[in-house]
Formats: sequence, C-alpha cells, structure tokens
Amino acid sequence: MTGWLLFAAAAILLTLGGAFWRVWQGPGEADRMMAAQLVGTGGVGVAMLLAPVISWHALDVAIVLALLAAFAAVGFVKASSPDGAGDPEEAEPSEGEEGQ
Amino acid sequence: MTVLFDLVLCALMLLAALAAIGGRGLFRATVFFVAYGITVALAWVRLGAIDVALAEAAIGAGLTGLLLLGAVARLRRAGAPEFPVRAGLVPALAAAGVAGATGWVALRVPGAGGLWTEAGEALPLSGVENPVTAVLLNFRAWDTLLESIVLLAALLAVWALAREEEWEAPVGPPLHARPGGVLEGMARLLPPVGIVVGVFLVWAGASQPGGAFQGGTVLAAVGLIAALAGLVALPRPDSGSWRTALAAGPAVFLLVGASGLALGGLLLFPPDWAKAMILTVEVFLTLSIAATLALLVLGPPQPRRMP
Amino acid sequence: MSAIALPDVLTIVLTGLGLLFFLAGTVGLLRFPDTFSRLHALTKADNVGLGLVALGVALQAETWGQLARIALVWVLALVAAGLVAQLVARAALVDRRLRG
Amino acid sequence: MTGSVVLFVVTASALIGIGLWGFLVQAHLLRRVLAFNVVGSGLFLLFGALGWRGGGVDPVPQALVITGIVVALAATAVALWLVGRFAEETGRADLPEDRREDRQEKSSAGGRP
Repeated sequence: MTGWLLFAAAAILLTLGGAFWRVWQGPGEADRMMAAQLVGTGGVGVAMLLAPVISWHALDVAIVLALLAAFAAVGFVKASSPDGAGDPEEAEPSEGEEGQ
Repeated sequence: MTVLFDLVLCALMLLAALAAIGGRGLFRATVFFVAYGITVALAWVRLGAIDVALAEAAIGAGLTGLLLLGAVARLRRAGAPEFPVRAGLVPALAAAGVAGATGWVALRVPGAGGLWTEAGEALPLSGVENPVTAVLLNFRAWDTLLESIVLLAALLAVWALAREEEWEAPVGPPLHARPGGVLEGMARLLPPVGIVVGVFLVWAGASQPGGAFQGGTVLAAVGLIAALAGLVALPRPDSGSWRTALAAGPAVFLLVGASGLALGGLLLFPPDWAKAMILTVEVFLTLSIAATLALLVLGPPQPRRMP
Repeated sequence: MSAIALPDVLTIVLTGLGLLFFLAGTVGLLRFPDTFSRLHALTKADNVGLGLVALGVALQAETWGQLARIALVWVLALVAAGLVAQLVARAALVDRRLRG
Repeated sequence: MTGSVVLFVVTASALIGIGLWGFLVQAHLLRRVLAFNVVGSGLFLLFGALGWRGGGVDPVPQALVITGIVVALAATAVALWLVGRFAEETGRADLPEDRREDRQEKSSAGGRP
C-alpha cells in the first residue's frame, strides 16, 4: 500500500509539471494564476496521499494548504484591480452598460 | 517508490526555483515562487517535519504570495521598468562553486550526533509532549522571545515608511469589494473555519505538530481575507488596543520568563510549572504573531485615492 | 502481502481514478484553446480528482478525527476552487475589456 | 534512506546556488527579494536533510527553521514595502550602482537621482 500511495503522489507531482508549463507559457496573467491554483490543489492531494505513509498529521498540512489555496488568487485579483485595492466584480456594472 | 517520489519532488522544486529566479517577467517569476512555496511545504511533509511543513504551508504558500503579488502590482503602478538578466559566465561559476562547496561539506558532516537524544531525554521535564514546541518555548526560549521582538521591530520598520500626512490614516490600502459579491462571500465563509483551524493548531501544539507560529499565521491569513473584502475596519497605527495586542506576546513571555527568576533563572521553567507557563506564553504569543503578521502584510498607511 | 484486503483494493481503485482526473485536468489546462475553457477543465476535473483521492485515503484512516480532517480538506478545496474560478475569470474579463 | 538524504542535500545546495546566482545577475530589487527567499529555503532544507534521523527530523533544527521561516517573512515584508516606496519616489526598482551595465536604460534614467 505504501508503494502505491507514493507512486500516486509522484504521479500527481508529475501532472503538476504540466501546470508549471502553463505558468511558464501564460499567455495571460489569469492563465498563470489558475495554473498555480492547480499546483495548490495537487499539493493538497499529495499531502493527503503522504498521510498514511509518513504521518497522519500531514492532514493538518493539507487543511492549511486547502484553507489558504484561494489566498494567492485573492491577492492577484485585488492587485490587478485599477487602484490595487478593489474587486473585479465592482468594475462590471458600468462597463457592462458601455458594452450594450 | 520513495526514490521516484523524491526525485520528482526535488526536480519540481528546482524547476520552480529556477523559473522564479531566472525566468523573464516579474509576474511569472512571482507565480513560480508561490508554486515553489507549495513544493517546499511538501518536501517538509516528506521529511516528516510536520511542524515546519505547517509553517511553510501557511507562510511560504500563503502570506508570502500575497505580499509579493501586491508588491508586483505596486511597482507596476509606480512605472518601474523591468530588465533582462545580466547573464555571464562569472556569476554562474561563482554560484555553482558555492552550491558545490556547500553540498560537498554538508555530505561530509559526520552522520551521528545531533540533539535528537538530548531533546528526547529532557522532554519529560519540558511540560509539553511535542519536542519541537519544547525546543521553541522551553529549551531555546531565548530565541523565540527575541524572534517575537524581531517581528515587532520589522513592523515598526514597515510603519516608518508611511508618509507624514498619511500617518493618521488606517494601515494598508483602502480595501473595498462589491457588497454581496464573491469576494465578500468568501470572506464570510473562510474565517470561521480558519479560526477553528488556527486555535486548534495552537492548542494541539503541546502534544502534536502545531504551535503558536503555525496557528498565529493561519489566524493572520483568515483575518487578512476578511480585511481584503473590506469586512473589517483596519486600525490606525496609533490604535491603543492593537498596540497592546502587538506587544502582549513578547511582554507576557518576558514576564513569565522573569517569574522563573524566583524559581531558578530567567526563562527557566521548572518542570511542575512548565506546562501552565508555556501555555500562557503561547496564547499571548499567538495573538501577537497573528496581529503582527497581518499588519506586516497590509503595510503602512497608504494614500486614499478615489477610484 | 499475498492477499490484499478489500479496503486496500478500493483505495487503489479510487486513488487511481483520482489520478486519471488529475491527468485529465492537466491535459485540459494544456490543450484547451482559451483562458475560460481552461478554467473550466481545471476546477471540474481537478476537484473530482481530489475527491476521489480523499475517499481513497479515507479508507486507510484509523480514527474519526482523521476522517473528519479528510472531509474538511475536500470541502475547503471545493470552496476554494469555486471562488478562485469566479474571481480569476472576472479579473480576466475586466482585463480583456480594459485592453479592448 | 541515505540515498534520499543525499538527494535532498544536493537539491538544497542547488537551491542555494540558484538563489545566489539570482542575486548576482538580477538588478531588479524585487527579484533580489525572491533570490533571498530561495537561498533561505535552501538553507532550511539543508538543515532538514542533515537533521533527518530515520522517520523524522531532529527537533532542534526544526525549531530553528520555524524561527527562520517567520523571520524571513518579516524581512521580506520590510524589503518589499521598502522597494515599493523606493519605486514610488524614483520610478525605478533598481539601485544606481547596478545601472552602469544597462546601456539602454541609461538614457532614460539620466535625470533620476
């Protein structure tokens, strides 16, 4: 069982290589950011798979990673708003009217 | 199978670090650094150092990413240009030489020894069952006390960057979000869970991985989520209650440590009292760490621009 | 090691399926043509994958506390993925409008 | 298991080298903050790998590394806010002494302090 779990963890890590490629390639900032999000989810999966092998306390690490998974993305959308402190949803109504 | 896993993990760490350091584009480098933080946290899980993995997950993959992405946007607004790397043979050789020498020396360090056995023998006298917490708050309490003061000093250094005319304003940028929007929903959903997780990590830290630093960081992070959505009013740097919260940890640590003077020496916790003393210190230390880290990330008071 | 117990078989099947979903998510991230369809691939496939991995690991759990943690990890990851997908998509939309 | 320890020691040393290289070739101050953090985490991992004692890490290096991670965050925060403020004042994110080699940047930066 240990062998399988480690293999599965290694396989998830390998798929994260794909996410790395997307972070490198972009093209948009949103693409890079959500690929980093995939790295986060994969990291949660790996921490869970390691729990029976290394220590069940690894689940606490998975909880912290999952809890803060959205953290970087929130920082990103905040920072990319015009004044650096807003929310992309705020920009929508007025711009939507312009479009129509 | 372990070797396969280790090889893939180490390869990912190196790739992420290389891309974060040498890759073109500041934003790309920063995102790679966030990914790098996640892989480093996994490396600590792999080594079985769950205490460190928790700290790295909360700080490396959480707070640092937020700080860096904010800084990138700020530099962009300031119009600061980016430049290509000044590639050359000499820097590469110098760095490779240092890395090689470090690895060579590290591998020649005699394997035996360490302080594993000493820490294990003294553990029953420390008042806690988690050896890492015992080292942090008892055996090497000096380090931790001074560290909590370093954090405070760092916050003072950040606040010192405020402009004279903004000193009266609340800390950080004027954060806002669409009422009832996704961000606000998230900021109402996550903090209750995060507070439970943070408090659990502190409480559990006496007997299993966790402690004031890990719990405090998680609390700081969920507090920041609420602040980012504009749900909590940010304090001014001269707010009395916040200053009390910032100083409470080091102050209580020093007081409890000084009370040890009567029982043996400064920061010496006698075995019978150690558990109560350490728990008291940890509670206040968590409060101060959470407040200090959150304020460090928010930064000094900043200009109130009208959007 | 001769006969593998049923929970172990189920763990292997579930985590194996989870791996396939991770793989599918990564392929989507790499192959889909634009930002928004990539977001789609990512959040759907990825979180089913993580859910299957969580179920697989849950079969190895020894205490109720571990089970509760695994459940919490999954719920947190689902919430984070949904929120991040929304926020990043909005940010990408705003970004696209601003650039014309 | 010793094989894995060697692997982690080598990786940690390489991370230190990568970070140091970044320090030498990147003039951008935020890039240097990244380099500082990579050097730091490489050193921490080195502590972890050398403290590995079959199934776990010696608690003393673990405690040192936790202290280190938190102090590194504090230093990073100070550095980033300092760089941000510097950029707001000067419109640049590099130091004058690093500019000699960037000929293309020289003309635009000539009037800056």
